[in-house]
Amino acid sequence: MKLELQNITGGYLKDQDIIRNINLTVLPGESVSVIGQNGAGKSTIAKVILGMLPYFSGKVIFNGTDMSRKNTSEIIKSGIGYFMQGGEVFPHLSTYENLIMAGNELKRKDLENQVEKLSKYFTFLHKKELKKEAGYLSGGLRHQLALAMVLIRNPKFLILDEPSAGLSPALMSETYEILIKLKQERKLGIILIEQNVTRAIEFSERIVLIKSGEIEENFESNNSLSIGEVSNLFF
Amino acid sequence: MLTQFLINGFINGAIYAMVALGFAIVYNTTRIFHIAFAILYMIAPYLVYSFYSQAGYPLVLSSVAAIVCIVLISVLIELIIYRPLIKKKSSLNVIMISSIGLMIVGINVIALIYGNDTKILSSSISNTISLGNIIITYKQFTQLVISTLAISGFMVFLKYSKFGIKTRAMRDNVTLCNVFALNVPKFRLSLYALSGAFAAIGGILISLDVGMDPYIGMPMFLNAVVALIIGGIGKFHAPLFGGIFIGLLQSLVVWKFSANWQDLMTFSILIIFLIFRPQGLFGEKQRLV
Amino acid sequence: MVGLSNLLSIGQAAFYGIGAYVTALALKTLGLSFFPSVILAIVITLLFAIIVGYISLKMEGDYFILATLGIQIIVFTILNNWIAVTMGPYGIPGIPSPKLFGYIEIKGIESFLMVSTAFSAITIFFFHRLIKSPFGRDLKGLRDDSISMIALGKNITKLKIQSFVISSSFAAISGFIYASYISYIDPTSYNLDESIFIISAVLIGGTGNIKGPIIGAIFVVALPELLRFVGLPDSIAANMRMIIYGLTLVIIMRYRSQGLAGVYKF
Amino acid sequence: MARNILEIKELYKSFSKGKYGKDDETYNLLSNLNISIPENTISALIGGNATGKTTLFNILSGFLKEDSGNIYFHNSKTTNLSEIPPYKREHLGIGRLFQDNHIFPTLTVLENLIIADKNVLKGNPFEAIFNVKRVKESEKVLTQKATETIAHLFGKSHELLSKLNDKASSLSFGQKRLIGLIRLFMSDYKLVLLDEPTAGINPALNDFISEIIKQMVLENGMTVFLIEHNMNFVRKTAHNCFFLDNGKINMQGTPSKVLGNEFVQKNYLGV
Repeated sequence: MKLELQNITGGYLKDQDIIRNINLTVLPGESVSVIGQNGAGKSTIAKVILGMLPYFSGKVIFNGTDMSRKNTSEIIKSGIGYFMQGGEVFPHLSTYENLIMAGNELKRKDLENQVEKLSKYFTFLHKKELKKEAGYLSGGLRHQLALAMVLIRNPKFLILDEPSAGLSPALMSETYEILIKLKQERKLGIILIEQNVTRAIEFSERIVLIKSGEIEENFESNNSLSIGEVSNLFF
Repeated sequence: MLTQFLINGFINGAIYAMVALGFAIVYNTTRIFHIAFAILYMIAPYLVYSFYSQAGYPLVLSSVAAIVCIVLISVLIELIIYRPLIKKKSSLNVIMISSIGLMIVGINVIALIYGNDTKILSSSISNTISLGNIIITYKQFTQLVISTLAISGFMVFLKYSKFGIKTRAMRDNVTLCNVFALNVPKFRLSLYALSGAFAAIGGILISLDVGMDPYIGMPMFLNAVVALIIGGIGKFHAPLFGGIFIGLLQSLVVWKFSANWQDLMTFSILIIFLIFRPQGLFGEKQRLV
Repeated sequence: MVGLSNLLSIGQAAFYGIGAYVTALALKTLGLSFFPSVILAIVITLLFAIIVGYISLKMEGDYFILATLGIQIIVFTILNNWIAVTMGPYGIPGIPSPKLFGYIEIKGIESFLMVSTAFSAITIFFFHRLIKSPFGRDLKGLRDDSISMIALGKNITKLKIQSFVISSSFAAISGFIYASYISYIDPTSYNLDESIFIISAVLIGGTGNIKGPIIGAIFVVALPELLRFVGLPDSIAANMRMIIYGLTLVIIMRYRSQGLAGVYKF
Repeated sequence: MARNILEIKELYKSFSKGKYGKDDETYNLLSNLNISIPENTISALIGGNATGKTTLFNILSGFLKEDSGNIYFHNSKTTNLSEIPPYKREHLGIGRLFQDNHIFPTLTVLENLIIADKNVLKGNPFEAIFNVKRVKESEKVLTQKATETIAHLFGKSHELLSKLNDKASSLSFGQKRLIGLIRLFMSDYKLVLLDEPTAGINPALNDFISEIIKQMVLENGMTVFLIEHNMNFVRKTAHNCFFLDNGKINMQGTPSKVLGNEFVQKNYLGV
């Protein structure tokens, strides 16, 4: 499904818009990485799409429908999965309860099916960890749980806000292996917000560089810009 | 003698625990300092009084009807008072002050309708059950059974039902609930309904024994809040221990000194907890910032 | 003060009560005259406020409100039950009128009107000065952003305690006037309802300036007269009045959370 | 050779990663960090996201407590900051600009500038009642100082001067940040900590802010220690550059040397 941002200006308060004039189209099955400095407005774009922050002009169109007047839960129900920065889970719920909560409209049977399917990507779903309170999981597992929770709803489009931030390099690679596999097998449209430029380039077909709330560059990743060139954009 | 006091204290504590749980259902999930909860507790017995003593319906039926009414009022408070404020992004303080205003209105409306004097539901002296030299009245027995049933029923529900999982998820992280497509405003209504039911049951149970006046809500509310703080905010089993703790403590004060000093003890304990262990007996340390 | 420092204390009546009881005891039991009793009332309330301040001001938000609430109830319980000193629920009757400079007896409505007007004038003047002064600025700053205040080198604990203590000592003075005027006090005038009543008056008027609380007080005082004027019987009027206060509070929070004349929104 | 005004020695700070108070894992954000800031210079601290830059500033300001290590502040005498409560560090001459807008919205612009003063009341609120004249005098002096500072920094016709009595909340985002900067000129600071002075400001103003910061050092004798993500800005402004990585300073030197280093670039971009 296609996601379109048309000329979005938005942020917390009216006179303090964090992002300005954002135009971005993500085609079905396409993956776009959003990179940029800390505080440039990357996460704001995600929150605006999801109706968690207001925008003052422009339109968000998903799958042909205007999402402007919808609240977060309706937007999520229309098939967008959102991985929140930091890999948030419900710490006092058990791992399995977290999954139930994530797919709270699913019937028990369907939920079990989904968990079964996901255990192909997430090995920990086979284990006994499911009864453990999520707050007690190790950082890496908690992160994977958060990702599994997003996927259990079987979304058609993913918005991933720094899915590997704060992970050790090994876990980071593991997370990306899962994501790449998912992308190939499920043909999802993806917006990936990522600090790590190399990962962003490896993962996505297209890169968008945000600077001070505006799109500075929008380029194909396969024409292989050298690290030097990208760092020139940054520095 | 001491055992008798402790038993009385335990039964009172069970009711505190139940009322505290009712408050915790709202406070833990929404962080609203829902003072109007006090009038829900107070109005319930008056409704029973109207249905039972005035209109002559059976006590059980009257109580059920009263509980239903209170549940409705509780939901309406959320719909009419709190929700518009939340939409306006008012601070929690503003919401609390509105709640105080509502409480003032509630108390005085009841005082206007029913008068300031104490009303009693039944004046008959209750039969008693004796176990050795411990005496429990039927009313106390009813209080104990119903509050225990209500509390344990809720605990089971909280642990095993989807509703329970959602409630605990709301306590943990409301934003994340949104992200998983929970209709938060709608879900809050059911939390208020449940909370109202607990308040109503508590109010009716206590009034069986000692009757009612328009001002009973606040002291009970305060006991419930203290129970919650002592147990630990954010934990659903906490008010249970907090409530029984206060109940027992108060009975000891009555035994050693007199009932007049109960509040002094309760609130000194509150302040001691606030100073030395604000997270309560079972709470986790809250991170600043 | 509530508004300036954003400290919503539900314990104001406790200070008011302590002021009144100290006055009563000073005038009646100790037989002191005007100035010594005022000073005694203020000093004792002040000491109490400092202790309470140290305990409660370390807490934030709901915890602070709860702590002041707890102290309110503790004070009430003591006033109500320490029969040897306070005569418990019976109250202290026959408090003698204070004597100014040893011979002018302040008695009767006129002279009390004068005294309380004088006190109100002084209070208003005092607060006006304070709000306009750098101290008032500091309190506003504290309200807006306490982290910045620390970064600017301000001792915020001290500031909070200062403001808390000052407002409490004014409560003590009001207690003094009330006790010596009515010449009878009992604990019910100093219970939680009274504290909530004071808070509502402040919030209805609005906070952050001197105008707000005055307008709040006028509203609170004028309303019963208005109801009498409309012709409601006294038995209903008392409750009616409270219902109107409550509703006003709800409505003001919805549409104008800074109060009728105040500056700060909560 | 300029002496050092600030010396950070073997500083450690770890956080528990169990976000919810469950201390299952801790990780060392700062481990064995050493920095010396020479007096009368501009030093920039750079490093990737969440490498602990703001944490370090918060430790220096006293809002966070270090696990171990020492921070020495050399003014007329040497002070070990660990023992000093946050508000007293300002009295020693350490100023701070926060990353987000920490401004007092309900105060006027002028009040926002003069609030830092502590001499008027000397901590006694009753001064304002009983010593009206003296208070008024010193307020006048402060007002004048504020006006002069703005005029000196931005010119006599800057629009802030006409907005002195407006509520600070009415200012634009960029203007609010400027207020934070101007406020640092109002006290006699020796060391100022600037957390991303250009964040959220119209890029066209960057050069201007760079000039203001240089002025702090050249005219007011301050030492500047700043965090910055805008590398161009660092190049133009700073004398020294410190690259924070893995909890310690991995490279230091002139901005062109540090920023030109391939290792730094790769690490910063997360290669």
